[in-house]
Amino acid sequence: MKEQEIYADLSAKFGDKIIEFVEEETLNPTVIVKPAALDEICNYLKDSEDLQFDSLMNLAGHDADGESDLSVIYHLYSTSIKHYITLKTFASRDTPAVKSIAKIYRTADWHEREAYDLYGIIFEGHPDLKRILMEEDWEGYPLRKDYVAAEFYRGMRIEKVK
Amino acid sequence: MAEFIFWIIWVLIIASAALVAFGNNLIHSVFALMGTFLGVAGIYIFLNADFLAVTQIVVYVGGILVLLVFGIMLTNQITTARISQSSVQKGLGVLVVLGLLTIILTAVLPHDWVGSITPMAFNETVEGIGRLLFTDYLILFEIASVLLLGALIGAATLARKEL
Amino acid sequence: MGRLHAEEMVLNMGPQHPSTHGVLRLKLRTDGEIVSHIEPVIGYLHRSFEKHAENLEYQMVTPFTGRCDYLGAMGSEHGYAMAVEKMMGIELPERVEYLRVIFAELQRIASHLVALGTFGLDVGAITPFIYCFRERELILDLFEMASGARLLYNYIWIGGLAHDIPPGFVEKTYEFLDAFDKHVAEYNQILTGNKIFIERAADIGVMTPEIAINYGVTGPSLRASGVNIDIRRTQPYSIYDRFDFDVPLGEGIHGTVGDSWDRYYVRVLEMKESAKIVRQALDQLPVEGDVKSAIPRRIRPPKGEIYFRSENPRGELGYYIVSDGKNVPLRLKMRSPAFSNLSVINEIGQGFMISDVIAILGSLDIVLGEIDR
Amino acid sequence: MIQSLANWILSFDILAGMGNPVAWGLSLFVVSALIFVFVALNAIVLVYIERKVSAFMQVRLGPMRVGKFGSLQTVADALKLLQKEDIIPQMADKILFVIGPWVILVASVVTFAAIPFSDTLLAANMNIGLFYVVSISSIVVLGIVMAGWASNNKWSLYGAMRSAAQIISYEIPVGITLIAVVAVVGSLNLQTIVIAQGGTGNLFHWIPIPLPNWFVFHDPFLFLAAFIYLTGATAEINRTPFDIPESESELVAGFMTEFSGLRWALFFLSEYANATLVAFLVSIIFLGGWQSPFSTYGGAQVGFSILTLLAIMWTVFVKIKAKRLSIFPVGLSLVITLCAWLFPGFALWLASPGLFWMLLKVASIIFLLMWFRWTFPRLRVDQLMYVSWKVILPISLINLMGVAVWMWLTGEIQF
Repeated sequence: MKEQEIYADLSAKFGDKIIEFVEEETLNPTVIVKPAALDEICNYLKDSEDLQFDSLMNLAGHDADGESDLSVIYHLYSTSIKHYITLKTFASRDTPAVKSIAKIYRTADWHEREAYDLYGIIFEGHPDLKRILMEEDWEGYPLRKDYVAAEFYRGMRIEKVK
Repeated sequence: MAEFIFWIIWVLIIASAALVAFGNNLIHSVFALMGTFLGVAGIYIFLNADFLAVTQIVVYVGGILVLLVFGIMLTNQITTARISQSSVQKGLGVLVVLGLLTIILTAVLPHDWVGSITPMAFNETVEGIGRLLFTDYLILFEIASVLLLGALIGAATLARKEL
Repeated sequence: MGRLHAEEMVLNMGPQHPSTHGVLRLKLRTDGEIVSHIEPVIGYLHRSFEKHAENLEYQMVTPFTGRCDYLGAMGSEHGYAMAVEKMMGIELPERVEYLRVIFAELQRIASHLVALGTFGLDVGAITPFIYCFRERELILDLFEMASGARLLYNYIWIGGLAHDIPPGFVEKTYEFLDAFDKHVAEYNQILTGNKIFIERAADIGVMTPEIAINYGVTGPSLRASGVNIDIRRTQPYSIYDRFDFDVPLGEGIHGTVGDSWDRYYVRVLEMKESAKIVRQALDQLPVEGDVKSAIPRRIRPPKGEIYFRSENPRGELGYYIVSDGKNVPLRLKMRSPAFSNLSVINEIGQGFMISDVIAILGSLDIVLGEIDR
Repeated sequence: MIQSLANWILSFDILAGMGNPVAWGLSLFVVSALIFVFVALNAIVLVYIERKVSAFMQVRLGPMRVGKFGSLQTVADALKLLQKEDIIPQMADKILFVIGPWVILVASVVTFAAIPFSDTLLAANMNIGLFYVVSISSIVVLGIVMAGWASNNKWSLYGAMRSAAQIISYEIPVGITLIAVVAVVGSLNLQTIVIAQGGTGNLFHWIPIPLPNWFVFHDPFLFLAAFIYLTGATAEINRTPFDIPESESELVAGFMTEFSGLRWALFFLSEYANATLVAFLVSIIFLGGWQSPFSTYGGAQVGFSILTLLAIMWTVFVKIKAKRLSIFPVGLSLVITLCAWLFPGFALWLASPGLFWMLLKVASIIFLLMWFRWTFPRLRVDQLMYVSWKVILPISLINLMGVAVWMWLTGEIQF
């Protein structure tokens, strides 16, 4: 199915939980959705006979400029129908809450932990949301554009990145 | 020379037995028991019972002691290395030991030991034991072998391919 | 007969352990020798690849990609270069495409050789490991001829290659390919068909297709479960649509489809297919062509974002790149195959013994460098 | 050997004054020291050989730097181990940690007292020799459990438990296999067992192929028993494919994980002592011990002719492979064979030294063990138990009965 049709299908089903559809030349065709509705949308995408998106290829957090909202990008793929869709959702910088899809796509389990680790995005309903790549007691979320590393970590000086 | 070795064995038996009885680390006690068993095997050799000595090692050290070690390690939480024991009812124990000692001494002391020793030539015991087992004690031997076969089959049944 | 349940014990396998393939820690909850829960603890090798990438120009990121998957550096560089090229719309000379395919496939063979060898090592066979490394050495020699380096190449640049191949390279590659089939037969003799090896690997860690897809397992591990997905086939990139090759799938010859033995054997077969591709690419390799002609003077992809995936030796290697039109990426996420492949171990490893967990881990073929990035 | 040494000491006029007990004690000490030196040197040589054998099997060179062809490498390694810091983990049970390796070493060294190296070279001619060896080697289990427990490390404990279970399981089929041989000889004395295998006879008594009277050729059941014994013994000494207690890819190093330096070297020493012991037992019990395969007139000449043939084949091989002609081995063996045919007595004298044949057989068995180690993967612990209890044990029991029936058929025993 083409991405445009998937968008039409989704917006017919979920109404205002789907915000818009973005399709530019240098961009993967992306459906922008509301963070609170993510789990139901993914459930539908996975279970629907026409869509069968059974595989989450990638989940990435993103911070555009250090001021505006954080975003999470989901790249979905169907191994049976072999079509793609990209979902994107925005979460406010201060209380970044997104519904977890770790129970729908087990891939998301670790990827959400990684996004939490590096961006501080809280995935609601994640079974075990804790840091994965950084140390458990690390301060701050390193991939945020406004991140400033602490002076010391456990008595070791942290070298500054330019 | 032989006497010297005999005294070494004697000290080994007494010392390790004391460690078994008075040591307050259960695992140490079990391993100390090995010294006692080996010492007793040595005494058997001095009694010209070579077959019995080796059997003592294979049964008591290789079998029963390993079983004891397994038992202790598996019944207790293996993550805690120290398991201590302490003697209880010491008074009663002393009483029993004294009683035993009296009985043994009354049996041993009246005898004139040194004069009665006549060195005995070393005879091979294996063949005699084998002959006896297959003639006079054949029925007992067969019963024991059936028992052991049963134990073997039982062990083999327990060793499943899928755990 | 009822199972006896002893008290569960937590066993820390790693971070310093001979069979975790790097600094990985597995927290095992064991009941006797049976493992009831596996929790991988990763991050010991985290080198902030993504943070680095956000501070470096596009062409400066290439060496870092190789350092992530250090056993498949050519594949990583290839994927990254293609992602940026697609953003910028660069058309490559034919010769570059062919050479890239040759290097990527040779790298696949080299990486699978390490996978097979270490898997053998994990189940106690030491000699196959050395045999595998003998052939890997030959491939590394070829890489050294071309790029000057044996492990981390920085050879595939955005828009081309660092240098053209030196004279004699093609002949040496042909030589390697001619000898290679015989070597694969040797591995089959010493390891694949070995009764003990089959006992150790068959029916161990069975991964059903549903579990594999749901956990995002990709590459040979996924195909061993019988799922016919190879990005070179399903979504051909570069010039893979020109070659004739098979996609080997797990068949469960000695056990269930998707067991450790299948994951092993799919790699053996894949090496043969890769050798086939290299041979075809060498046959068709255009003689003329400047490998540097398409390298752009300034690498500034237009504003936008891309998710580009390619088939690395370990599975789907995806680059998610966001550009704001500057010469530094705004965001670069590497979707590393082993990251997802490792996460499945708790699902497929439960109820097996400690030795089996090691066999399963070996059959998943992880590289900690790309898991932790 | 102890008594003859004592007698020899006392035969000197100057020394006769020390008296019998002292001379006897001195001889005892010397013989014990000789055995220990043998075990230690043996380990050093075997480690070198093992490295070289593994290297050649794996298309590499192995140690090459220290000494000619790296021959002093293990000596250097031993010196290094001696100098290492003596580490006892803080939470370890210090007493058992120290005693453990020694128990294992002593148990494996003491067994050599009963091993006949040749017709005269034998520390103690025990009439229960075989039983003695089996029983003493069962002490090793305790040492391993001791070491594994004392380390206070989960991996060590796993290794120790696996090892104990494994050794005990394999002791039973191994013991039953040995009983089959004892039934044929009617003695537990290792020297008697070797002497019973002298001379030549037919294969399996009836098939007219002249072979030495070794027990491996005695009957089909003992032929099978030899393989069962080798398998079981490999498991008992924890070598690949049964090296589960110290499987380095699973348990790091099993019960040896926490050990280092000299104490670790002791484990190594006893490991190779055990491997050698198994090789000795296989050659004594099944391959005729120090008996020469060519101990008869005619046999010796045939043997030397075979040697010449081998030498010629070797020369051709070298010529083809290395493209150079080495004439020396062919020449030497040709001369010896010629002498052998001309002077039969000389041939018999040359073919009979027991120590040579004994060590040759032992070396072949050890090579076989190394071959196993460097080609096979490792079994899993439950598969190992399965093999012991469900496969080897029933076969060895049937084997024992088969030997008895065979002897009744061939008339070796009557009822």
